[in-house]
Amino acid sequence: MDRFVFLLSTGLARGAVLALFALSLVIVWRAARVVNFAQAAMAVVAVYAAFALTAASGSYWLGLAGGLAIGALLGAAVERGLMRRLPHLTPLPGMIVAIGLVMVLQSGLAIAFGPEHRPMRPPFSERPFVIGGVPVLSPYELFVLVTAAAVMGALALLFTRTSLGLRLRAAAFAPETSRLLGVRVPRMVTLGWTLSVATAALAALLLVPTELGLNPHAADLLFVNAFAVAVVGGLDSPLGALAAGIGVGVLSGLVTGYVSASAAPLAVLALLMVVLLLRPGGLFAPKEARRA
Amino acid sequence: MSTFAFHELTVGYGDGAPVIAGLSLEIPDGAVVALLGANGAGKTTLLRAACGLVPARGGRVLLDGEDLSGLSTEDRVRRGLALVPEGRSVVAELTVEENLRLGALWRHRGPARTRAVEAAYELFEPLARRRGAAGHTLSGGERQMLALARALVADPTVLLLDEPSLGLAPLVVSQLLGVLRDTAERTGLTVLLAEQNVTGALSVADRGVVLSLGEAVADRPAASLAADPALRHAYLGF
Amino acid sequence: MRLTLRAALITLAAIAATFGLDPFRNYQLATAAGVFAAVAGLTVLVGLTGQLSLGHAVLMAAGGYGYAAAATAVEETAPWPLVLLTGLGGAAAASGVLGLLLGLAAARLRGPYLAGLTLALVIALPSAANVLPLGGEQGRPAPFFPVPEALSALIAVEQWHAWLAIAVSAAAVTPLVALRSGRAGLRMRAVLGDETAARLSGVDPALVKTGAFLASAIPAGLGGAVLAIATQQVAPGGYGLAFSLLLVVAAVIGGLGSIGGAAIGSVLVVALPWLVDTAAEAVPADLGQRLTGNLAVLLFGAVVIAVTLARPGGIASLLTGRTRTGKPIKDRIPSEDAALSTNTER
Amino acid sequence: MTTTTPPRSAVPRLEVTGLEVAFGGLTALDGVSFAVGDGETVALIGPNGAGKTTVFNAVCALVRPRAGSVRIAGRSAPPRPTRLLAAGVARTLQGLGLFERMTVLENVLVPLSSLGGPAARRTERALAALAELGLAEAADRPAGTLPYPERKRLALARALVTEPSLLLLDEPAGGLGEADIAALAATVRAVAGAGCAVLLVEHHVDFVMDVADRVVVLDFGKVIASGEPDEVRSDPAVEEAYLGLEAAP
Repeated sequence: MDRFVFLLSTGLARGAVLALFALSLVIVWRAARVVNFAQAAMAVVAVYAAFALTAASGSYWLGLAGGLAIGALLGAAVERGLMRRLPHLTPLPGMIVAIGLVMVLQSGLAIAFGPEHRPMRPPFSERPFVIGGVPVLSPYELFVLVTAAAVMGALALLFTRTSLGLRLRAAAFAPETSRLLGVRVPRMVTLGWTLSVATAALAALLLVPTELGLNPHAADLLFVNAFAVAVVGGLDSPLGALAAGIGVGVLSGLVTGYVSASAAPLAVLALLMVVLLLRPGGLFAPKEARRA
Repeated sequence: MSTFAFHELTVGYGDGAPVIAGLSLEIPDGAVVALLGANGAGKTTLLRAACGLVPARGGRVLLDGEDLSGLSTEDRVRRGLALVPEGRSVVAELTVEENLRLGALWRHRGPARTRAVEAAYELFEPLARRRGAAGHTLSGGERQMLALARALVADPTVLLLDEPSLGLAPLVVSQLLGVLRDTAERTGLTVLLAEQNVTGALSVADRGVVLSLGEAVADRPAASLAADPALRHAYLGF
Repeated sequence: MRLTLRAALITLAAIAATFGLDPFRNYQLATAAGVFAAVAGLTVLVGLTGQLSLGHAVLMAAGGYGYAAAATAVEETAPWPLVLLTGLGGAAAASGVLGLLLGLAAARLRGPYLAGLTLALVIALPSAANVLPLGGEQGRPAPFFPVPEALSALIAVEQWHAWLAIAVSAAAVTPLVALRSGRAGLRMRAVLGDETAARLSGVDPALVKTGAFLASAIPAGLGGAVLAIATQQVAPGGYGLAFSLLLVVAAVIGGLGSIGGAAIGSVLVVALPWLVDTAAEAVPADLGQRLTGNLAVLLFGAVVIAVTLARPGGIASLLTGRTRTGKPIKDRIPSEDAALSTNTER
Repeated sequence: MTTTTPPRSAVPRLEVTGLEVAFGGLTALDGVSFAVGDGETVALIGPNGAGKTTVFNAVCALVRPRAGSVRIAGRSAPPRPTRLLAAGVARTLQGLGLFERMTVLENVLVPLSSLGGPAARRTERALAALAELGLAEAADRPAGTLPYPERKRLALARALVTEPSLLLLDEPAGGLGEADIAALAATVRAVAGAGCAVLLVEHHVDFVMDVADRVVVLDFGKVIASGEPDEVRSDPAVEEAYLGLEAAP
């Protein structure tokens, strides 16, 4: 039972990071109808920037802020420089360019910084609190949970309560109609990429200190799991990303704890298969018969 | 003086024959002009080209003497052009209120935006009762009403309407056209109304232009056009 | 049959070429032949049906495991040609079953979902190797084929394996070429062009997509068998994400849908990393170490981006001077049908 | 103008009875019934949005009707569009739906691809269908590069190549010039003359009056008039449907 509580609570923290990264995939999918396979590579570039900044300044927080800024800039640059220039009739060119980008960024990082894992120190202790003799969350995991919740809350407010959010949603749902209402849709697409990659960078920044260390491939598994989460939740559904993220985080935590670490990816694959075969649009896919 | 004009406008898709062939048309300030013609005559293409949704091969679109040709759709809208496209243009995922606010965003800020949205509810009473309803739950008539209200909320100088009566019940159509006529009279809005509902369009318009194979084949006062059996033949073929 | 004749000629030419290569080059040639079979399958799938698979490395691995299991089972009792054929049958069966499963999923899933599923498959391979009886990280051994006595005075073992590789790849790719230029290819391209029109023409998109995946998986599996022949083993480490992406790169660089392009792409993804790494040995050790294995990937990534931006037809279209995938002319007049098509597509 | 009554068999080639289709609460078709006999040409006309294309989609199993039946030669219409060809039904699409990147010949080969026999025989048939519509010269060009009138003819050739016994044409004359329309009318008459039942949706009224034996008028998803062209053109309900109503005072 103690072990269950421990696994559940760490699974929760892991799920929060997953949900955050999955949300970043949902944001860019809604904004640009692209599955950004380069999301992990781009996020890791931002983490390297944060790492360098922290090393130079001695401040974790300065590094965090710098990493987010680099992630945002990279998102905008990739949209303006590459994605905008592709034909949009099929999703294939976007996916292929994203794959090319993964290769360029990851090998570029490996050339620049070497392939070794660089340990990244978390700003808070990773020793779990013990409540009533049961180890639960560590301070760092608590920080991760709070940060992820705060950012997701802020994004929810941005999208539903502000006029910028209204523009972003309208541009995503109905680009042509939005242009007819004076919305600068290309700008909204760029902004979607910016927000998305910054969010992904944050998720990677929160994850890396709990892993082996910083490496060009540090976020690969996060991406794959988050992609599975986004697909299970429905690529169009932010709420689905949140729910599925927590669910998959807890599931893979429990499978790792009770079965083995190597069984976790298989569990995720099995879940993905089952959901896709039963509901090809994801669990939270909006109803199809909307267009009357 | 002329607020809105097409000058030698040519539009086509791909490498096919032009859909609009060197069309010139001047629409006086505050006029309501009905754009008539059978399916495929080029009505929709003309309106979409006016807004920059379809690139023109040649010619100009003029608003207040300014050539709009080089401008993006959103910039043309910000110069005062509004298009209510054919059917179903309501953003289905947004609520009625959000659709209206979206229309007002670039034009009004702060309290003025709220006032503009409220004014739209006054004009289209049925919408006020469905503020929080998602676009996809609206009936056809409510959608068309919302699309029109959303265009008017930005106080355009020229309003382009593409077949607002399409698929709507006769009673709804006549109400909608009534509101349109009253609004145009009250605000001095310039309107270009593409319709295949000839009688309805001519009953609100000052002038009618008949388009055939991308060219204007008749351009006369509405009353004289409505009475002309030649139009009836050109339009119906019998 | 002109196709069979042409295939035989190309195969003979490739076998003749092995006499001009040293043992290491022949080993590389065998690898390239295996990769070619997989890339040929992938390029037909992506180019003709528009379905992107990031998991062809796993299909190769499935073929490799199937080959190893079947060939090992009869290794002691049967003469070598029979061992080889049994192994190839095992490869085709294993990759075919997996491909059929993926194909059934592909018939239901839109592009990004399918790509994600195949991606998850690649990531799950090492775990599967541990959980299933596949020998874990060490993988499984595959039978070794020594040079037959009649030839042993003439050629080295690497050259002999290159021959086998070339023959197996030829046997895997030739039916694919026939398929591509025959009715099946016509139906695939019709589904890619317009699903509604295809259905009205009696072509079932779900059937075509499933079949295309199957037809693409078997050559990939045979390619995996070729790699197992050349290395005498199959292990999950060789079929990771990086390798799977290289297969996509080879298909894209060669021009999606083009078999000749797949050959060019396969040779490039085998030869270029080696060339780059050889060149990297010339620079100072520290930098050279970082460049090894990375510079080539960087170049491939850059080329894929450049090719997709500039010329969707890939390198093969440069050689033949035509674009296979030119931009379609969009001149549908907005109409009642356009609005309805969202309803009818499902 | 065709005035002779075509031969009628006892069972109509196409029989639509009480067809109802709804899209998310919106009723698109409401109790539509009509029939087309062998060798007969029936035109489905009506204002935009009246539901004409929806009738086609229901016949082709592209939309599922809420009620009513579609019978082809006395049997229920195939439940899946892929089985239409086997039932002798061919259809053109309003957006043409050409396979743009395939050659003209390949476009016409697609519907033949389900048939057995040697490939040369299929190519022969395809080339004959192209020659019939004056497209033989363009056989090796990608369909996407043809000018619009030839693209329309290609769509027609693709439908005719299987020698259907029921042909559905969605706006065959739309976007064509007078000479092309005259040629189209001749083709339609020839096809019907060979015994094929033809149902067409069309806005071009002159063309409709020229080729149709009977006209069915739809408005708001209902049949408001049907009969021979001369009867329909003098029907006041039709005039009202087309010309519309005045604005509310």
